[in-house]
Amino acid sequence: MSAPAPTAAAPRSSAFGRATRSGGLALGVLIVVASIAAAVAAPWIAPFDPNAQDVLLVLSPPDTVHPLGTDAFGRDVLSRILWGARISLYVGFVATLAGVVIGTVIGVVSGYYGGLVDRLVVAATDVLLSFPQLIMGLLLVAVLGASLTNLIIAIAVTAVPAFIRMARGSTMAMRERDFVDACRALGYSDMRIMFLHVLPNILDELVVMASLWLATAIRTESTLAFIGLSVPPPTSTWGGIVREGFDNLLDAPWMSIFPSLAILAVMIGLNLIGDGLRDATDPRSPQ
Amino acid sequence: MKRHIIAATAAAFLMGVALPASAESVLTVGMAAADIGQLDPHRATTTQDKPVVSWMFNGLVRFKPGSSSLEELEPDLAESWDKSADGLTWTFKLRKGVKFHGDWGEMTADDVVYSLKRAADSKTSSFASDYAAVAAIEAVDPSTVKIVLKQPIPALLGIVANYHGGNIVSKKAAEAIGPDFKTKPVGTGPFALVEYKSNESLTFVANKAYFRGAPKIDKIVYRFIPADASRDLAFTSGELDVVYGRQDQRWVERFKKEPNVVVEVVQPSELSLFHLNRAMKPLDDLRVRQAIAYAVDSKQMVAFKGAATALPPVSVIPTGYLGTDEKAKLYPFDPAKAKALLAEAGYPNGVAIKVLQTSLPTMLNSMQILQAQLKTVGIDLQMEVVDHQSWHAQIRKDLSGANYYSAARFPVADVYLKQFFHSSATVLKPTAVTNFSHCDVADKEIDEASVAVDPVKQKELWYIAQKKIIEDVCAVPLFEQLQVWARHTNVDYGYQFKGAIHLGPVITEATTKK
Amino acid sequence: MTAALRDDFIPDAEPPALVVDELTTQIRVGRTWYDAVRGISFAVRPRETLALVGESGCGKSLTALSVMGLLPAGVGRVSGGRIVVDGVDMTAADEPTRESMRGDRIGMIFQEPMTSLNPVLPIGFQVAESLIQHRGLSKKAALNRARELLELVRVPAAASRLDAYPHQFSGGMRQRVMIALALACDPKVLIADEPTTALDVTIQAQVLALMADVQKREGLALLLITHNLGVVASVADRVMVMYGGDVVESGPVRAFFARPSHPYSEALLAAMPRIDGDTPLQPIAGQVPTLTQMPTGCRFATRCALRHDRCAELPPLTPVGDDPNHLVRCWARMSP
Amino acid sequence: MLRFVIKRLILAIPTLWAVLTTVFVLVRVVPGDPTIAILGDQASEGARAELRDKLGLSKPILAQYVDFMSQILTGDLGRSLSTNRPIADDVLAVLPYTIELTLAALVVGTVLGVPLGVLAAKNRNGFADWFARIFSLAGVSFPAFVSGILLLLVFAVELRWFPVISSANAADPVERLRALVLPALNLGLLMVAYVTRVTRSGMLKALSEDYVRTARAKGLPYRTVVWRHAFRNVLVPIVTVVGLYLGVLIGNAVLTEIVFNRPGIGKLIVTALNQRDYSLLQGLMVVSAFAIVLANILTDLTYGLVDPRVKTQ
Repeated sequence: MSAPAPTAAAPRSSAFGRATRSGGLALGVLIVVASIAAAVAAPWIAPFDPNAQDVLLVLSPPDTVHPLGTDAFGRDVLSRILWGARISLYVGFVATLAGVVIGTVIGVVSGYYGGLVDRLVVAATDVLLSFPQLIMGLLLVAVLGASLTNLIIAIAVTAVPAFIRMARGSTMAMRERDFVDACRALGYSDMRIMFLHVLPNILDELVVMASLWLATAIRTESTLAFIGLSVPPPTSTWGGIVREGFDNLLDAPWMSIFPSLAILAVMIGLNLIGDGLRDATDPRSPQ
Repeated sequence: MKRHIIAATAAAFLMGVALPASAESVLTVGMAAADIGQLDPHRATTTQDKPVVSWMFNGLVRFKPGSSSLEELEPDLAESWDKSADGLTWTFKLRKGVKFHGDWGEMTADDVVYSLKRAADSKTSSFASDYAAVAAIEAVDPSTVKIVLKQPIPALLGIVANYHGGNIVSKKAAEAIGPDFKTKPVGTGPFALVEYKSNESLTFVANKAYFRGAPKIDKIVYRFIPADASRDLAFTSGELDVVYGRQDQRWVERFKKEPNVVVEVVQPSELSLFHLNRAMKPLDDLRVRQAIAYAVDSKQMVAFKGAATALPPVSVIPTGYLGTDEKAKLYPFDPAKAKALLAEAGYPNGVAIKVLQTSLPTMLNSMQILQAQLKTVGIDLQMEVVDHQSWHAQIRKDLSGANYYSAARFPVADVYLKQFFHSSATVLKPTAVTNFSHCDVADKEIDEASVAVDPVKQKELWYIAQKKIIEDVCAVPLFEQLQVWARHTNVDYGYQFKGAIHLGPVITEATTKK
Repeated sequence: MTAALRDDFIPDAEPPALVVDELTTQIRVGRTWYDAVRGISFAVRPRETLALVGESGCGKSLTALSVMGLLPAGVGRVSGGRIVVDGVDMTAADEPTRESMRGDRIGMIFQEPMTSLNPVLPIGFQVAESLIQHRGLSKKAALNRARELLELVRVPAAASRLDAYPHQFSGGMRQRVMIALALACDPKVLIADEPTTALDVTIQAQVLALMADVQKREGLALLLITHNLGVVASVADRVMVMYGGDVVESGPVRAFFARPSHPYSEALLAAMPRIDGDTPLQPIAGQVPTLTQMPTGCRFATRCALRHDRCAELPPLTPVGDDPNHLVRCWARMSP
Repeated sequence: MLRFVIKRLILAIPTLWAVLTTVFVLVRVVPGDPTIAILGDQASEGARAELRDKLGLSKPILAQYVDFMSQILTGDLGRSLSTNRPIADDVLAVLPYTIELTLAALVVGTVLGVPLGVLAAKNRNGFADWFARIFSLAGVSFPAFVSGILLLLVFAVELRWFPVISSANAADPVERLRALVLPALNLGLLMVAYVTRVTRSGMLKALSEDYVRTARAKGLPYRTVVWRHAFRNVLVPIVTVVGLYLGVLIGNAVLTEIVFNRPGIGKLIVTALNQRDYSLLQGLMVVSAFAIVLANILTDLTYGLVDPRVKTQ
């Protein structure tokens, strides 16, 4: 139902109330946009040089000068989180995008053609899924080393099978529908049918899943940092800060906790977006 | 093997259930490692291997418990010894009635000969090069062993001490058990290994027949706890009696504040060196190497690490080794000079050095400090971070522009110099060990010193070697770190714990837990 | 004065099993509540069938859900009026009381037999469930009774199919199961919301006949919701036409078909296919306005050929001719 | 059913083979070899070359592959390069720990996630909904190594309810169970968010279904409607997620195993890789991949139990 401006004046509710009732999506967008803005503006809003070490300030607890404390090198944690957002969000977005594009293309082709191609794709997906992500990450660091690109690869590789499965399933369902037959009858090429007709129909679902996967990707970065797959120093990432903080967790818990909270905030934002998009595309939900 | 595990598990089960905890004295030790490296004493080189080897084995002589000094060697399996006037023939009188663990019988000269020959063979030992000067090892009679040298060596007693190759194994056991000896070592020490659980623990029981008397501790559980925080928590909660400490000021301070805890910071120190690859651009230029030496502020490094556990370096060999010479002056911290040298070398706008770096957090952390220091003079240390084994492999293939390496060695200058700065140890050679810098400026002095009979002359040669290496900047010493261990006050090692040649406390027959 | 009170169609009347009095049901759109059912009133006596007729969106299903107390929370609410089932005022009752009424004294059959049964529970249990709930029967006794009920609605081999799942049944069979389910506790009132719409025509007739049969046997008051005037003609005693939440016409079936009086009723009849099939079908022009755009007066005005100025004001229900039981809500058709 | 399982196992053989081959190739592409781990860093290059010969690592890679595959085909996982112990022994020693941790974490994840999801769905956009969603996300936002230490700090060190060293008293069943609580909680947190999400959206969908209205029309209390009618229908997606996580948890158990000092397949894999113990690593990967295959089969069998429409032929 489309709702024009209601005639009865709605009571002004609190921002939270408004957001929770109908604006989960808006709140989610707000959080994510704010994070991106913080990342972009890091050079101007970060109070300190994120890499400036100070031996006198090693592991100093949060105070007015360093609101989130300092790390084992006396670096300002807030500045490192702000700068780290750039890498962490970038890694998350690029890895998810790569996973979505590769996974979807393979999934759609596999689901559309079926047959031998499909079997091979399914088998390859099974093999990929048989490698636990951390083990895969470990192997990648060992084979390729720890770098931004390899971090992205390690995360994207886990997203690919998930998107293959989804796109393949939806395409197979779509293939049975009349309009695909109609397209064939009109003599459209397979390419055209797949990417101009089938793909747009599964796009809703893809976008929802991608938003949730992005949240996972941002979190995964910290896990991979633990096994040594991160961005070489001194560049900071959220996962890297959490990992460095782990070594001093009992002396300086703020180092791990603040970046974890940043990850939590973005995850909440992305999940709200995911839920909001799902609700928007789900005809059952009220409004 | 399977039967062994089942039996051991059953035994553990019975012990756990049948015996109330108070009935036996169990010492639990926490170690910062995922697993044991090697239990074979002739292969054991890692920090986690050495302490346990010292609990299981004896040498002909031993480092006094709690000491890491060669000056304080005392009789162990040998009761006495003589050396010929030329210093080439040594005769050891063995203690009688010493029993190996289990049913492997009495220790005799045969075992000693077998063990030392085993230690001298690179197929069975990682320390074969230490015995290069040994011409013959013979059993004169069941309680007498004779060692003949080709040439004098700096510290013969050192290579027959309870350290590395000097540990005496049971010949019968080693021959009978074969390749499995590495997980079922048999020695004469106060404790015998009964169980090894991968990634988890080693369990030792007291050797009641130990020749110095039955140990007062009944059992030792040596736990592998790689995560610092959980190891610390296990110690705080009382689940560990003794714990490997972090080489870190804050760690020491935190545990010193806890009640009933004793923190001990002991020798030997590990020296962190930044080896500069003299065969690769831009460090093939002495001026650039010197610039790095001037740019390093080791005082600040020590400040970051904390004065309680870190020391400024004195040379390219760790403090306190036989032959370490503090007269060989290191470069002072002088960033202006560093910049000037860089400009002179043709890099007025700075220079980038690509280095391979392990992802191990502690080493990565030290590199971050160095990276920031070098950056202030315009040297951009670009790290390619790889996993630890890849790093080990790749630095040995001469792929890194410079290399951060931290090590403690047998406390004689000879070993450190030969492994890190002698051209024969240069990477890529068949004789390669850990000379990453392609250093070759002091070969002559190192070789001469190792066969010098006169100790004064020997020390003089080592001094010159260190001076040359420093001047040529094969490596820049960064800082030294001491070993840190903590115990609850109810544990008494039975001696003053001041030095740990085995990198950890030796648990002896005298060690008690109340 | 309410329609219910004036409605004494059956002279020797038993008291009505269901009384709905001035019921107003609202639906929330955005943050505003809109009237979707406006003050409707009716009563159904035992053995009587009242048909509620209208296009989708006219408020007939909402009326049924209001009676059942099953309006989706937060989206729909009863904002005025009274609903009395078998003497119990449902609007004043608390939720536990309403729960105890539902499935016991008032049952409901839904439109979609394919989705109205739980796919993961066995048929027998689904029928037996309300007996366990309301009658406190043991599971075994309830299943035994469920078998009888399934036999009553002529599910073949009922005993062996108690353990079957809905997906093993055809649509018609499922609707029989739904009827058995609704009848399990011998309710006084049965609401059937488009019970046959989703079924094949041949099955429709069977199911309708079954319902009528059961109704007479059990003495049920039946509120039949349908858009199908053919069904109304064949089974209903009285009919009530709804449009935009208002009752626009009500009366005995015979009188209604003889003299449909509201322009909307006429249009409905004209749109109905006939067996004789001479007259061409006439679809109703325009669409039901959305809830947010309802005219304030007569809600049919936007689509009505007889529209004039007074239609901006809601006309009252007035008798058609001199029949006190046949009422219409139209300025144009009001008796002078 | 047995036929189904056997068929699935046979179908899994190519997958296992591909996993094995991939691991075989990968670990040989990886720089480094077991010699540093075995000989230490003071051994000369020559000694290491000798050891490589002895371990057969200087043979052509194809020959090594043939050796390896023929050994696997005889059902022998071989011996560890660094300890020389039979790999099967090492695996059997840690497998019970892995199984108990994984299953316990699944239980934790399900027991926490499902009620949270149901609660959230019942109170859509209400306080409970927000609490459930944020709480469950907090569980995954903190990496396992951080959350693990925080759990230990509170429950093991401050409150002393549980031991820090999870494997210390493994012989005593009660102690062993007690020691399992925190690790299971920590690992289970990983899946709570996802289970909550799937349960919530499944419940939202189910609660709007016609059969729920039917159930309410029967006069069933809302609780019964929610759990018996709506929730039963959400079991299929929940089982899917739980099954999926069976595999995920086996791999992600590593961090929990490290922090809580538990032995396990994951930790052993990491050690094997760190020591370049090729044979141990390969053996463990076979076991791990096989476990994931089994988990998938188990999931499919469970579908048949929770959804009468699914028949496991």
